[in-house]
Amino acid sequence: MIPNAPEIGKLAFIIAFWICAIFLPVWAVSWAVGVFLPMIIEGQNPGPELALVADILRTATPILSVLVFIPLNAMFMVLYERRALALFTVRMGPNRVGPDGLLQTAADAVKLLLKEDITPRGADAVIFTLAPIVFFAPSIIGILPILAAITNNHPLFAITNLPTGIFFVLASASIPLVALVMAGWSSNNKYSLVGGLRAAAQAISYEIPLVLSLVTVCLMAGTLDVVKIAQQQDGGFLNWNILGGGALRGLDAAIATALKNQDWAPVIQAFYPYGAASFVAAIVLIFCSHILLGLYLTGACAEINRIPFDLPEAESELVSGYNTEYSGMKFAIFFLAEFTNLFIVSCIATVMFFGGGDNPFPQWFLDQLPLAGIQAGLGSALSFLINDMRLVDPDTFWAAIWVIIKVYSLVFFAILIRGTLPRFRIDQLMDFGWKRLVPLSLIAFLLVVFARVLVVSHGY
Amino acid sequence: MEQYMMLHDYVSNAAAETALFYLISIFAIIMSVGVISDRNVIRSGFILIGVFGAISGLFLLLQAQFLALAQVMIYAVGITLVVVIALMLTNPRSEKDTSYENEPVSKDGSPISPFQRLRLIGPAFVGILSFFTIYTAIRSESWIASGEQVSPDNVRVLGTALTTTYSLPFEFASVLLLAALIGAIMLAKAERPTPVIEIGIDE
Amino acid sequence: MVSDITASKPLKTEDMIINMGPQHPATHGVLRMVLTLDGERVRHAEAVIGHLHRAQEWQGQNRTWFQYQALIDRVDYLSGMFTSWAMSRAAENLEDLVVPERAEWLRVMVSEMNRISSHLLWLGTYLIDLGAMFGFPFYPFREREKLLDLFEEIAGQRMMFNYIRIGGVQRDPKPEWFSRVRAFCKEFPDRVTEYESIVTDNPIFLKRTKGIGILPLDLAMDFGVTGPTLRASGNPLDLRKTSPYSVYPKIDFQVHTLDKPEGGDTWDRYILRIREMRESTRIIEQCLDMITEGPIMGKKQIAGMRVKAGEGFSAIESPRGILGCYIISDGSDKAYRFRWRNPSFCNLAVVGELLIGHPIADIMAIFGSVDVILPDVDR
Amino acid sequence: MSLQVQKNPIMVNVAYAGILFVCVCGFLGLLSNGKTTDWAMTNFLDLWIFAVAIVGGVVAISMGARSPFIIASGAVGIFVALTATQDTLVRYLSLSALLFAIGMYGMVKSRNAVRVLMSIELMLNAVNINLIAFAKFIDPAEVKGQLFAIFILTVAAAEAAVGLAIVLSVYRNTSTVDMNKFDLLKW
Repeated sequence: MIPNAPEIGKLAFIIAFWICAIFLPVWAVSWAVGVFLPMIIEGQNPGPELALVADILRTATPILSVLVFIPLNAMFMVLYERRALALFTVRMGPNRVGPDGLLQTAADAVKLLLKEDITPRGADAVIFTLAPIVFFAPSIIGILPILAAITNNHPLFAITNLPTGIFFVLASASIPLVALVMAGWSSNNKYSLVGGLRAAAQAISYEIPLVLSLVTVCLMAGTLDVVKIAQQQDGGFLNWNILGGGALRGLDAAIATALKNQDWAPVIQAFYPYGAASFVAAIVLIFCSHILLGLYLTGACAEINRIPFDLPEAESELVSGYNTEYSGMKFAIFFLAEFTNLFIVSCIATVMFFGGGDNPFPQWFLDQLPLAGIQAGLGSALSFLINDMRLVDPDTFWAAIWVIIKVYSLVFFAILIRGTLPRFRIDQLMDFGWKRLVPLSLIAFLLVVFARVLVVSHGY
Repeated sequence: MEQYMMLHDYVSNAAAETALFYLISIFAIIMSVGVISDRNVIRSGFILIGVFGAISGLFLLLQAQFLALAQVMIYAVGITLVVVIALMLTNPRSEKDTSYENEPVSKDGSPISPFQRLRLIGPAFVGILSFFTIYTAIRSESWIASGEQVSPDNVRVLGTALTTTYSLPFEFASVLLLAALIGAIMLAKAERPTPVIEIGIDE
Repeated sequence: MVSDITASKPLKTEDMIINMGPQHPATHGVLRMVLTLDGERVRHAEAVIGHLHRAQEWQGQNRTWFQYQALIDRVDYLSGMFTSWAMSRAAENLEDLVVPERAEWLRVMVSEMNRISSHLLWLGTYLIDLGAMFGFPFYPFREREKLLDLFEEIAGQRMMFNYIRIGGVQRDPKPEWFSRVRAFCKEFPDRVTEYESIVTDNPIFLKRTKGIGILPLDLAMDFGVTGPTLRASGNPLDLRKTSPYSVYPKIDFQVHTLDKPEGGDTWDRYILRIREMRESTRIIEQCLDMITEGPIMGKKQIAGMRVKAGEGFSAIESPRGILGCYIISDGSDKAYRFRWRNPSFCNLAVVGELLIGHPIADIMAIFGSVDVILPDVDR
Repeated sequence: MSLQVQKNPIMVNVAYAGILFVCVCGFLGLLSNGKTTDWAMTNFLDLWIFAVAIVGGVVAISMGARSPFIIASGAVGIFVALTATQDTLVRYLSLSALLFAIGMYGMVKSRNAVRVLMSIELMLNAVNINLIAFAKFIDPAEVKGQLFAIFILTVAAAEAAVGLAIVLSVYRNTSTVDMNKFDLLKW
């Protein structure tokens, strides 16, 4: 019997409540703006102007849904983190506002918005004001290519499907660093300055393993396009990049063939053409992709300044680092951006390593289950919603469900890390980054380059 | 991808593109003037990041997506480093001495003689002259624009070119970077600590 | 230290003078440190104290004995039993008063419990200093909470006990209390093992603490450092053994010390406190076995209580080191002169030396490991 | 400080402007000498724009306006006036030329070595605009201009690294980043 089962139950309740509270509005907004309004507009024999309006509405859907999503999500993540940490550290956590603390962060947000906005004397007011914006804007922009990937390339979100996908995300992820230096320098506070400089040093060091790990995954996949990367991994966990970037695709196909009582040896031969060398290469690929995931998570933790890499805002040394002098709305923006970044980082990991919106069950396993009948029944029952109102797109719906599960599990993992580890010291952090992670990422890169040609995997 | 192409059509719409171009370029010009004339070198570093952001916006307009992103990635980090080093090298106490580098004022406060003034106008003359020269060169050539469109997926074209036709310069570039890296490390490395003779304080 | 200061400076950078505190979140109250930094390294550190000065000694001269007994816990609010014990012993030495044996047993027991609770709080806050911000620190607080409940049961207060009085102890606990203490002692070593399993071999923790803030023995002796901080540097000075008082001679316990020629680092100070907690548990268990029946108070507790004229001194081993109390009485109901020898004050003095050459991040690792209580410093 | 600037006679400045204008025109004449392009001979609009801008700038300086203002408004004005009637490629090229000129101005003028480095970065980026504009308008099939831009980015990165290292080591020896004080070959 788990000793703190009631606490876990309450946490689960909070998660369920808030996920509904986040995604129902997002869903409603995207449907209303992207489907319903254009449908009405186009239903009345529109001229070219009205058609253009409808097009613009459709085009604006992703950004609108992101704008609805981000504040709600940050509210949830703060509460999630606080309650989960309380669970790890034998405390209660926020439990007063609303039923069982459900609305705590909403109240906090209102409080922050009403607080006085202070610009310290001697601060460079323009840069001081710009810093939170520069910190926050890239998170909105950077999430866009991921949107297409996690909604299974739904037509409404397909506009965000850029050919440079992951590169776009990485580029926008490198901008917040500037904001941190700006905030640190313009605050006219020595602690802030040191925090800003630390942020610069740390982000530059950890960007290398981060980018190298993702580049290696792109190398496995043979494309930068996140949608393509996500689609490659369809068909169960054996195809996911975490298992060698498709190194086990042959196994998947062989099992499917064997289940159909056919000869599976040629399938194996087709996927692993070099015999034993291919199998060794497949094992190397699986090993490397695990290392890559570790490198990515470490680098990402450092990029978004979470414990054990939260040196730029180390509370016991630098008071609060770069955001010491911030209050009110500006601080709220910093806070919002931090949690949004955590979400984005988990999203990228989901898409790049865990198959995006793919369900973990292999196709041959699903074929054993009597799902087709259920699907057909549900499809005809909900036909009005699906086909006429276009309220639900079944593929996107299931993709979203799986993405939510994966992403928030990764967030939970990040919280667990935060709840366990002490903080590095800055020189140890640099050592760790440059002497361990960078060589490791280079080695993984080389191994993947060589191992990949021996196995027929995603990139082919 | 279809919708991307649609948006692409919107942006390529001549009027929209012109408007965007002027918006971005005027922003870039003002920002770059800010870079060279702001008294605080750190702030001008931050402004420089704005310039580069604007320039990468222009790259996006020119459908060079990869380069726009590379620009952001390299310069966001690179210029921040410049700023940080400027921060290290700026002595707050002596900042006042250098802050008047933009003002045409003689040291003792007397009116500036025409010759001194000419010296101060010198840089402006160089700037104007260089613009004029280049502009003249541009206008004295008739450009034949190709009617084709750039394919939106030109990352592949770039990658192919870099690894086939241009692989030698690519390798040279990497050698150059390595050399620069080593050189920079050698230059910036701390000198070997000179032995300090401890005198005076005894335990 | 000289070599640290004069180490070659490759880039001529400006030294930065920074005020750490008194409102800094990690200075344990209201310490202010004036740091001269070269980059992130400390070149000079000076502790500015006195922000919490409450004139405790002067108050002792202007309150009656009875009133002052209630105030004395505030000198070191984390180990109130020890301060009141030191004062009581000083007065008892002055009067040659014999304390009933059961009271002595109880004193040893509650003060060892208090030592555990103080160390537990130190452990939690120390981990917070190291940046384990929300994770582990609350586990020690869980056990500390149980101890505080036990204290509340016998003294009516969770931190300001006023339990040990001149001549004995205030109240005789019920038999159930003893069984609850025994239950705690039974479960507590497992809990310590639990902390150790998370902390002691944690690679980041080891990186942050091993070889940091090495305190050589002679430096420690020069500055008058006592307590676990001194013992971690190799000197087994523990008044419970070296000049035994109360019923400690009857108890079988061990003074832990780390014999390191170069001096103890912060990790040594951590592990020493962990071992002391286990040792204190052993002491409490022995007390529970050996406690005798009898009276608990050897002096009448009245508002106008007087102590006869003369001088009295007592020194006991508090969680932070040697706690000394010196009293001059003129026979009236107030003391003529009070003087405290506080361990935190002497231990804080050495921190400035330890910090030199360390980066900012280590300030908290070192300062925290010395375990300084600011009210104890300022009095 | 600016009061003293105001005291200067306007006529001196106008004289400077005249000298400058003559120099520029002479230079132009040199450039277009012997060429049969349509521009230098026929289209004097651009020249007038320049003249007006320069004279206006000098007058504004003599009236005591702050120089960044003048440079910014002058640059924007010249840019818009020159390119309003041109086709797109020339617009991009002109912008690149303008940014290059501003970078050149900053490089010549600055005394702070770090700012000189920034100006050089600005100039390199101006060149990149050129190349990418060419890539789009002249060679859209195999965007060679973009390739060259990549190499320029590389060179810029190398330049920044080495330049900063040099500045750092100069600062280490002289405790200053003032370009005017670097005139020693040995220290």
